[in-house]
Amino acid sequence: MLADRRHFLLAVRCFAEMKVTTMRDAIRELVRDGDMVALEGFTQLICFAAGHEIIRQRKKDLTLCRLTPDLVYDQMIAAGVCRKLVFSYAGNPGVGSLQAFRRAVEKGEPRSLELEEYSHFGMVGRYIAGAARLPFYPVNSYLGGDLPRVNPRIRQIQSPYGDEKIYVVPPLNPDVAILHAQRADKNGNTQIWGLTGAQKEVAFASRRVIVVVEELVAESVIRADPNRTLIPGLIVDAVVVEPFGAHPSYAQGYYDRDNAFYVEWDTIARETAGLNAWLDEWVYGVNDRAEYVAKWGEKLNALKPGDAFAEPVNYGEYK
Amino acid sequence: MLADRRHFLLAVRCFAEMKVTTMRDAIRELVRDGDMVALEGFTQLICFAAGHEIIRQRKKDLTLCRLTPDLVYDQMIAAGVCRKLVFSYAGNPGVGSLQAFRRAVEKGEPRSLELEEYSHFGMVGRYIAGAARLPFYPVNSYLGGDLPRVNPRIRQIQSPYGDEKIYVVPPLNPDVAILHAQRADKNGNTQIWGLTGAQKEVAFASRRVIVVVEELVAESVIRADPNRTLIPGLIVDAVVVEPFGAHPSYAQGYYDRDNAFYVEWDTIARETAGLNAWLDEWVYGVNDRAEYVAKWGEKLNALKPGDAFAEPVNYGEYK
Amino acid sequence: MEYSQNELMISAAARELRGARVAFVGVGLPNIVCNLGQRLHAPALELVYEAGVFGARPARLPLSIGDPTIVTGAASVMGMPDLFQYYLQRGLIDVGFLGAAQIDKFGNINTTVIGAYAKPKTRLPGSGGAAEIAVLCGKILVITRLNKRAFVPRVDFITSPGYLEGGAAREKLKARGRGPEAVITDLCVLRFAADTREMMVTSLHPNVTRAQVQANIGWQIRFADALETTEPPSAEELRLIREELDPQRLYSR
Amino acid sequence: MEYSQNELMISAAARELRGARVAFVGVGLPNIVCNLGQRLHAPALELVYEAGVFGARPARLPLSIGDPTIVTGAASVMGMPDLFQYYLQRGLIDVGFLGAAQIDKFGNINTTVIGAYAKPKTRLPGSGGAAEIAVLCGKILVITRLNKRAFVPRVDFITSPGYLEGGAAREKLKARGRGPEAVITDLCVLRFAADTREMMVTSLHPNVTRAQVQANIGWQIRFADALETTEPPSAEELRLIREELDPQRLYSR
Repeated sequence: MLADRRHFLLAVRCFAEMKVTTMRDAIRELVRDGDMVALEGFTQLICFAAGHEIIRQRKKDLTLCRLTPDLVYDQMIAAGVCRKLVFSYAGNPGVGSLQAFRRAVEKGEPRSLELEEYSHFGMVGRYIAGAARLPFYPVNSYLGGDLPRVNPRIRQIQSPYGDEKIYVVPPLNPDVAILHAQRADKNGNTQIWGLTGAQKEVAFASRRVIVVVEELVAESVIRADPNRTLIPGLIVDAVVVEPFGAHPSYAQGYYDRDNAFYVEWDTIARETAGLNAWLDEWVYGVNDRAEYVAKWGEKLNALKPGDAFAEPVNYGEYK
Repeated sequence: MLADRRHFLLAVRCFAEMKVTTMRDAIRELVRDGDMVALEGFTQLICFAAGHEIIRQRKKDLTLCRLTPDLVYDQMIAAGVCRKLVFSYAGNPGVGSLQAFRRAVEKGEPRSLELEEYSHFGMVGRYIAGAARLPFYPVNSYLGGDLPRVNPRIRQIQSPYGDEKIYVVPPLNPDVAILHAQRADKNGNTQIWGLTGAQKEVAFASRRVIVVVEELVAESVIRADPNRTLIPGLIVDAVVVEPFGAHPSYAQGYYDRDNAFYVEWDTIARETAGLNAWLDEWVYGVNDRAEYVAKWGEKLNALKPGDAFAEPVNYGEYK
Repeated sequence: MEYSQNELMISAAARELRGARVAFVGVGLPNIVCNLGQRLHAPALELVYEAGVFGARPARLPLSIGDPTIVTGAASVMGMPDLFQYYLQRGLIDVGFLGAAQIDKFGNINTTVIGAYAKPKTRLPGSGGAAEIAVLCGKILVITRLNKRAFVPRVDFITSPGYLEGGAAREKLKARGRGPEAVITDLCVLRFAADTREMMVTSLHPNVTRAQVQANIGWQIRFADALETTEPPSAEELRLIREELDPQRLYSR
Repeated sequence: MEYSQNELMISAAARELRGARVAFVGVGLPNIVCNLGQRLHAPALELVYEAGVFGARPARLPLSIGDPTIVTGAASVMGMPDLFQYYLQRGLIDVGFLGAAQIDKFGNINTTVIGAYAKPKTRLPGSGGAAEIAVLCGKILVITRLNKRAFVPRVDFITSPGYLEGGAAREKLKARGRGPEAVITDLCVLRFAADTREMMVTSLHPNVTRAQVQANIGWQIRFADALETTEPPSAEELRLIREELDPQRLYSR
């Protein structure tokens, strides 16, 4: 009878581990109207695929957080899914301003946008506090600047070990984190290399986690290098496989940044009409990421780099 | 003339980078009487080679810090080099008590030992604060326990975001950190895998850093996998090559823990005479680590594990 | 079927894991308890080793808290800051295990000193992670042998708080963890009264008498009204322990 | 030898790195400045890229702040928490570079808004890491073109503090960093008076007049008594910039 029970329980366990799903289902089930959502990624691994699906599903009143809201948030703001932005740098990196973001802030188009603004270090501190469930996080920044004046959540406290004062920021705990990565196994154990930004902290800070990967790999691949696992399956709710899902940003070792598109976006986004036409063609006009990738065609393959493999390390077999 | 100057300056640069040295020179030049020294390493990569050299050079009045002072600190305490211990768990892991530590605390033999005691999390917080140059670090621990009563440096502060109170610990900034690792290049860029403990935090927290490695590798090996570099050469003062330098603890992928010795130590250390005889034979009686290793002979090679290589990842060639 | 006291303790403790999602594992008995619990009572149980390992697949029974065998083949290996902050302090861990040199009638645990702190009769290893495990894990299981030196009316030093002076004392701490749930010994299982939080025997192991238990506890112990007899290890439990989890019989003999 | 204004700015800025040990590098001009400085004036200079890279060996000129080419072949790559805490906040960085949409006579910098914060005329990207770079790097170099819209008497918003209201105002902050050291423009180099901390021209670029400079600054600018003429880029500097550091002439034309 115990053996029977064991089989039943193993079946339960397998079912609980069925995390691999489609982007459509992941966004439908895990992103709710009014949620605070973080599509993080510092320069690389920015999940445009998820941003576009959120737009297609016409989610409402999202609070978006991110150190560097770049093109994907500009697109989401233009599409009207975003009510509020928690951020530290809203620019088109290497190019200039984000046009849709500016229109929303300066003119309230297509809707007004509430801002909660920090510096990069402040945002990083918020994520660490969120991940570690600390009531605040101390950062030696903000001295002499105007940010604490316009953001009352940036506060100063006294050290109990002398007369030093230090600024603190409160924890940030998004409802959903959507994190792009190079590879994961079916349980959501996720490996990232290259710039890791604040991906780990955001994952642990959030209530729900969607991991989007270039490749779904066998458990044995992940387990052959456990020090590289940045996000454990323990906190992952869904795994979505979406090659080129970070385009036009990049995925180290998989493809390069599409700099031409970053430059082009400045022109596309300068007028509402042009931006809407772009959304119609590249977001609303495709069913999913696979169609988007197919529509780009050979241009994406041209972004693939040559090989530069890491030297493998030996973990040793201990039995 | 500028070209001449350039050659001169390049020469200066090369000279500045000559960090590779012997254990004898590293300890002589970088560890001073009265220093606070951290030989860290959680279970693996505990630098017994450095501990023994410190004993041989008869350093005085050291404050030793470490989460888990195990056999190497027991030996250093017995040899009389240690005045004070900053720690969180002073046991022989999996075996029981540390006998020399107990004699020092309970009977003041061979000298009295000042204690400054935390929990693991408290020590980790102290290292993080030390590395980040924060005036304190918050840890949700110590509630209801007696440690804050006997250690007044563990204090409680109020969150500025509500009525939550949280304990904090002060930064810990050792004069010298001595960290064992699997491999480094000549500039001190150091890679560690397996349990990484608080090695990174201790390195950044300390004023001087000695890295002791199983293997000195070409720069290209390190640079082929930069995400694995835990300690940058930027903060490393000396690199010492010392195969089996962590025995009887272990180095993931290089050798196993010598469990038999951990058990045997309990007997060796139980009486002062036996312990001193052991020090005479295995520390004072050898000139350096190479002699120690040769003296163990084939027994050490038997600790080598089978191979279990990581899957290499592709960083991509971007040019 | 014959079984050892350790086997009984292991199987009784494993049953306490029913429904648990994540356990914080040390070496020795808790390691075997967790693996047995995962196979029989909590199929979704994930194991986090306090040395910094999630999803270990040890090829041998780990001998030390950071045995290299728990690293090779694991799902994720991390440094201590991540382990303590993002796993333990974040509240991911449902169940933690603690040992005890002394434990008192309100479940407070001492692993620091016997005697006065400044001038101890016996200096013990200290907290390690126990101070934070006691306040941050959802619940605590204590596995220890019953004897009068360990089960004292009041511990000399509170390394890991249980219910302090009893009653609502612990609630006032606003700790994330609920505190000790059960103390599994070689003679009986003890739990804590819902109101007073005083330790009481809720289950006697087969063939153990009340007098035997009382003789090994340093205060007048209470016995639950509905005192049970501990279910002995089943054939399946014994098979798993002996053949799969501890074939060398290092911890379960 | 002919040279562009950018080449002059690059070579002048690179000389400011003399003796520096560690620089915090962004993309564009600062990247070229640091590489030139490392080759000519500060051989021991180590570069930390704010995206999280130490010891980069870019195979091409990085086009974005986190270009993958700065990762491949680097000595160490880390997450943002480590970068901000263990490098920047720890005080490892001697020199940081900042750009400026507005900069005022005391070196305060605005990259947040033109107009009122709540109702801006122009919304700029914001701080990024500039707020902490300004207080944590040993010294700050500003590289920007001189024009009246940028050089204003008082910035609309202090994103990155310079010397605040001047005099000893900054010292009272007890910031780790000493503040802005030099402002390198296309027409001149400006520094800050030791007492008042007011910006003044200390060096005019070749063939630039005082009137040209004043015409591009929104307040009555002071000129140093010992006003120098900026040394033009040498043949070696130009060769390095053109052949090795920016062969595609993306930033130095």
